[in-house]
Amino acid sequence: QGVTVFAAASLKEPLDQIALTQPDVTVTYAGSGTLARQVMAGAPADLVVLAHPDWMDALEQDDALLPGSRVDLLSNEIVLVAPQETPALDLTPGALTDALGPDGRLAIGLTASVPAGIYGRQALISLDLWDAVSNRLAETDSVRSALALVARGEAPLGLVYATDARVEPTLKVVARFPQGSHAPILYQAAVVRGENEDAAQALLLALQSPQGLTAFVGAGFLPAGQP
Amino acid sequence: MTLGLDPATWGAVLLSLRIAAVATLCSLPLAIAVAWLLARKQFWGRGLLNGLVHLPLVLPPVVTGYLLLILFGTQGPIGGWLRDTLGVTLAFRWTGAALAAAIMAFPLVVRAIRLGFDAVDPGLEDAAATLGASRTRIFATVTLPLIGPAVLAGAVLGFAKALGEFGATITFVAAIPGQTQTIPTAIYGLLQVPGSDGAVAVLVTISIVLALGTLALAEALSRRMQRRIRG
Amino acid sequence: MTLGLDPATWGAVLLSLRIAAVATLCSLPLAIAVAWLLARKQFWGRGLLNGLVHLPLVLPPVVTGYLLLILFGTQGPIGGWLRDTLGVTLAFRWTGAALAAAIMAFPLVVRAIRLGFDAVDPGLEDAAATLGASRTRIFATVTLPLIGPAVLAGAVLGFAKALGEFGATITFVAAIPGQTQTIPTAIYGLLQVPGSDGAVAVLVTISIVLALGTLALAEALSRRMQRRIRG
Amino acid sequence: MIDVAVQKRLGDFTLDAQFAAPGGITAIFGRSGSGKTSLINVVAGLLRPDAGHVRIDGTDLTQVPVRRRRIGYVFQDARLFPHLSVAQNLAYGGTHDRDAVIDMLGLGALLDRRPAKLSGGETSRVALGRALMSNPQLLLMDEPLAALDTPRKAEVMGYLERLRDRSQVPILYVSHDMSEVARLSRTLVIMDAGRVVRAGPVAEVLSDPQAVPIVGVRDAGAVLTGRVQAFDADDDLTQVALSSATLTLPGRLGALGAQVRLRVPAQDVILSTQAPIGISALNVLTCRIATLIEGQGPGVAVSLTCGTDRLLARITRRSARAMGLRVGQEVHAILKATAIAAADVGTGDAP
Amino acid sequence: MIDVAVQKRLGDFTLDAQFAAPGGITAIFGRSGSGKTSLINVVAGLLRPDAGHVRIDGTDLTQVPVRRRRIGYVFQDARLFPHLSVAQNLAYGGTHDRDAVIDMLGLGALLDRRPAKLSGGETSRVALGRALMSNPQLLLMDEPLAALDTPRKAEVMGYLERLRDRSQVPILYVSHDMSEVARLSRTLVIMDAGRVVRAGPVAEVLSDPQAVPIVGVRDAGAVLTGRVQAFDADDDLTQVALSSATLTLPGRLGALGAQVRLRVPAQDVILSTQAPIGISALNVLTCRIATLIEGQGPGVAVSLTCGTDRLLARITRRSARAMGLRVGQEVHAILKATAIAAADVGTGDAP
Ligand SMILES: Nc1ncnc2c1ncn2[C@@H]1O[C@H](COP(=O)(O)OP(=O)(O)OP(=O)(O)O)[C@@H](O)[C@H]1O
Ligand SMILES: Nc1ncnc2c1ncn2[C@@H]1O[C@H](COP(=O)(O)OP(=O)(O)OP(=O)(O)O)[C@@H](O)[C@H]1O
Ligand code: MOO
Ligand SMILES: [Mg+2]
Ligand SMILES: [Mg+2]
Repeated sequence: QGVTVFAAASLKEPLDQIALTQPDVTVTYAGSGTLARQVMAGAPADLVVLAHPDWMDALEQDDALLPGSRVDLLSNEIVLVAPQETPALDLTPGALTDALGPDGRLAIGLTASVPAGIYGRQALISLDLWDAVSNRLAETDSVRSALALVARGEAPLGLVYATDARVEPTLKVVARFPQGSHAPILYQAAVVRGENEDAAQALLLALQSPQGLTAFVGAGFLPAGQP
Repeated sequence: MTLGLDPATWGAVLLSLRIAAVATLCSLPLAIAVAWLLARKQFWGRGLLNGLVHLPLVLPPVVTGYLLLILFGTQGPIGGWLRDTLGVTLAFRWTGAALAAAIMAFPLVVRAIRLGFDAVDPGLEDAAATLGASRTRIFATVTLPLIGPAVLAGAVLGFAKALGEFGATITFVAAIPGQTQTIPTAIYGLLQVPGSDGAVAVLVTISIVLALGTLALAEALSRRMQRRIRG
Repeated sequence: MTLGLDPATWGAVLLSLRIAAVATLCSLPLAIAVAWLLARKQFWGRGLLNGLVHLPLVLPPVVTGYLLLILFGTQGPIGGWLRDTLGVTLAFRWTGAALAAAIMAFPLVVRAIRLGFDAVDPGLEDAAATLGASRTRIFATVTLPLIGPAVLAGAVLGFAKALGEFGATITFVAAIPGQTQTIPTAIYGLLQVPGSDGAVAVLVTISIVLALGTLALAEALSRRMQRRIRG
Repeated sequence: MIDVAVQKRLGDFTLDAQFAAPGGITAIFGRSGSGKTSLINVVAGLLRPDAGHVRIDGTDLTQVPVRRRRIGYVFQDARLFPHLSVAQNLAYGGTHDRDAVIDMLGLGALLDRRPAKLSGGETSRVALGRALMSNPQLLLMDEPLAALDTPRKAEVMGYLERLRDRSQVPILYVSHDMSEVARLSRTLVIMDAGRVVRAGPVAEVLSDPQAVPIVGVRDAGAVLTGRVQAFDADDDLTQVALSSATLTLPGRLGALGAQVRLRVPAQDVILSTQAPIGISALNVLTCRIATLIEGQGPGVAVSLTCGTDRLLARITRRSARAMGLRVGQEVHAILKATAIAAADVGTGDAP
Repeated sequence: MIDVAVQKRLGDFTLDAQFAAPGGITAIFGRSGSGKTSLINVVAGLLRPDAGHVRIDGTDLTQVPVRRRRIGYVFQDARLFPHLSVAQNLAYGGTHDRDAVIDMLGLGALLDRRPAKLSGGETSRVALGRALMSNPQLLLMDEPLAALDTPRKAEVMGYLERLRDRSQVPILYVSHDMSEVARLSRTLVIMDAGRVVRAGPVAEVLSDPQAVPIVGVRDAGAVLTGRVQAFDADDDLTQVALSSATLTLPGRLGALGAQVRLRVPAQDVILSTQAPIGISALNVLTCRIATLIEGQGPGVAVSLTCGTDRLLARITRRSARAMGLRVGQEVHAILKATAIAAADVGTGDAP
């Protein structure tokens, strides 16, 4: 019997690569919240990989996970992106508002619910930038949409993961948020209770193996616990 | 015969067609019945039924998806009952995708058919009754043929909506490749991958071609029906 | 008068209503025109127009949102033209949300109205012509009143869809409180947060109430129209 | 036996009609808007009466659903099924007497056509055919012949007469045309403003000089019943025996011994105090004046007894004066043979 | 002046009609399905002819769009706007002569009603009123009176006569009813199977014994034109001078000197070789037999010359033989005064 993985959508590229090297793995992608709710509703997932620990907590409370199988898998960085010609930016209120211009907006995932938005909000607050930009945000349902807004020139700045920033050749990273400015960005994985726990556990080990990590790192992710 | 598409994409296309077709055909009889009730009958709860039918239109699709998950999931009251008595599981199966598509399309189909009922001259049904036809026969031989174009219009709308349904589907049955991954959920997945614009374009083109094909077919059918009715 | 809702939610409710109303009302004339073309005219590109109209139904909403971004964004061909000549910006404005809602609702509205055109007896338009009425007058005084119920049905469908639209809207104009954050966006956000089911329930209830109210109003109006026409 | 007594409010209009009729064809006559269609809609069950009953041949139909009433209703507005061919429309309620009906109504060439492509008269013929082929126990006809040309009308009337005589189907027949009414019907029901103002045997109502204002000056007249006595094939003339005389009428009117009904409109009767000679009118009856009623206007209604037959004549007041007509006087009534031609001669069904 | 020559294929049916008419009312007569409605649809511009032209009073309408043709079309199927009240329907094309039209058609009480709540006759009256009130330059009427009762028919015919005389509007009038045709129209166009088989002045066509088979036995007859000479108020009788004699007719038929038209159906004329005496018929004309034509069946069509007037009589062959009728013989034609009553008397518009 094959293994079914429910994984955060942002992992699609490297996970698909790894899946090709494994026997009989099916990966299903969606937003972390959606996946978690589905697992709670009895989805046929054997392994979950989510983009935010909160939903992992919810799964654990629901007793849906194989105890002890939850691991920190990957980490990531949040950065500010802007069109190529934009100079690098200091993370100060003045520099930010200057870069936004009179009516430009900062594209960002929903700050209350999309993981990148949640981390971004924490960072902006801790760096005392929140008051300057909180009413200049354009919140989107996914990091991808935020990226698209900047790529299409609708927004002069976007707050996205470093992994996303790599893929738009027209954009460049103009600032990086220090790791301490927000809770650690953690992609966690766990085995779901069920008949396929062993195979899922094996796959999880494969993801954590050096070959597995190579694929993730190749896509711009950082190994977990490594700032 | 995969038209040069990779097997996964091709599978999503076939699955989408199957889901849309099943969703449309299976919901049609119920849609006709509901449209008839709403168009012709006054009863307690009529407004509520009308509201219920339209709900999937007003709610964000994700909410509909969650409601489906709660009701029809294996843990849900209806889902549990279906599993225990009929042995049918919907959640995370293509049948569930069809259910989601059908429910999302339902308001469109019902509305179109209801407009059809409103346009039928009751005098013709009276005439059939004087000729001794039972209610069933009147419905089958007079009303139904006369609302034919409206039913077709509803079916086309429903089919198109079912082909395009995304939010409720991905929430209720996820996007499991080969089992529940449809064209829209495949597009969604691709959108998450850097540099996959080409693949997205291919899938969008397929969607457009499917839509145009369906519409052309429906137009031809509809014209023939109209000609039958108008003479 | 916020019915005990917190101001942000209340703002989203009002905004949703405004966006849905503007989307419906502004797209109605165009929908009538397109429905008329599709129902009455044979021309080159008719099939294409029909396909184009239905596209938002078939494509995942996110794709429609991207396409809107490409076409109507400030850098897009239409968006740029609008900004340069009319001084109209859609990006991040409620007007953009209304555009997205209108486009997503368009196929539903057009279909309903088209069914209305199909049901009009051309003999009545002929009769008006013999009485000296110009084409415009015939349209305004005979055709339009007769398709009234269909237009209303289309408007209701469109309004409901516009109230529920989420995917294309958030992709095109993001969620900006007071400008583009509608009920569905708020619900979507809440759904992504563990343990926010109570807040979701409130918003869903509001949606349902809005839908029921709209439908009840529309039913009453429709019955009056039907009575006018049927006598 | 038809027994109808119904009340129904429709907006400002109130239908409050009752009548009884012995069967055969009952004509419902009345001005536009007098409630004829409403009345037969109640009989059909399409309009639910506020009060009252509808009984046909002893069966109370009031609570019977429409489809079980076994009626054939020829609607004033045809109501053909637009999506069915003529053949399918015809067969919808049954295929009773199919070929004869198709033949009589000249529908043979139209069978594959859809209703939208029919002319006005063709439409009403198909509607008529559809009702007839359903083999009804009660036929309701709302001006079924209004859109037909004269020769077709005559054919259909012949068919209805045969239907009435052969199958005993009671028929309610709405018409504005008194020659149809007089020829076909046994009972005449006259409606006005929702009420029945006169009902009775046709011959009686039409030849009642008192009824002239209700029936209308041009439509009043006697209906005589006679028996075919001889047929002269050379001259194509039929001899019909009345109680007091024998009439010679054009055409073959029926088998020997058959009963025929003749409508003699009051305005077509010429009176003469002397027996006329050298005249082309073949029929002269010797009668006695029963009543003389001066109406408004130039006319005088003269009711005559000729044997046991009753005749009504309408002549000018001036002539009446010049001829010195008075009750009890013997006069000669001149009827022109050709005036009582095919259309006014019906068969059987003595009132 | 109406000049129509059109061809049009409709499925299996081919319309190929041409006729010219001098104006006034042109009646189009023909069996059901003969192409009457199709013909006037072409004239209205609702049916595009495959070839041909339509010219009215010298203007070529063939390429003129429907709404500029200034036609008033009374459709066979009414076509009232269902969403408008009767008043709004009436006013849709204009409010010409509004009060008179509403009054004549008895529409006063219906103005606020919607078409769905009208009876059959009411519907056709509103359709008629709507066309009349649009003040058309050409009136097309497709069996406009078929659903009306006799008194209403007479009123409408009076109105049409006044309209024709006052405003010179040419009228194309489709009808199955020859008494309407004879009374109203100047030209008669007879159609059969899509073609015009006879067209000409009404009096000529109807009194042509050769045309009897086309017109129909019961409908053939003369149309006489006379002038009002005197009115006797006491007896309510009008004297009308013809070329050879003076007729006495019931009712007031017009002002002194006014022209009137009288339809005298062939079957209502009695011939006598001797001058009749003591008879109620007030009108006896002395005529000479012009032709004697034996048709099929029992009848003989006798065409008579009375002064410059022409009369047609239809009598039985047996009578003709008994009376020894032959061409050139002098006979007395007896016309019953009351038979030529209101409905058959028209005014003006000499053919
Ligand atoms: N669209 C059509 N296609 C085919 N045949 C048609 C069409 N329209 C009319 N016809 C046929 O053409 C013939 C003439 O029709 P039309 O309506 O002109 O007759 P009409 O003289 O007005 O008859 P009526 O007195 O019954 O109204 C009919 O036999 C009819 O069936
Ligand atoms: N639903 C209704 N509401 C109000 N008035 C109505 C309704 N239906 C019919 N009437 C009126 O009732 C009267 C009788 O109508 P009905 O159709 O029975 O007349 P009718 O005798 O058949 O006339 P016609 O010879 O013109 O067909 C008419 O004046 C009509 O306007
Ligand atoms: O109702 Mo949607 O926004 O097309 O899935
Ligand atoms: Mg009626
Ligand atoms: Mg016709």
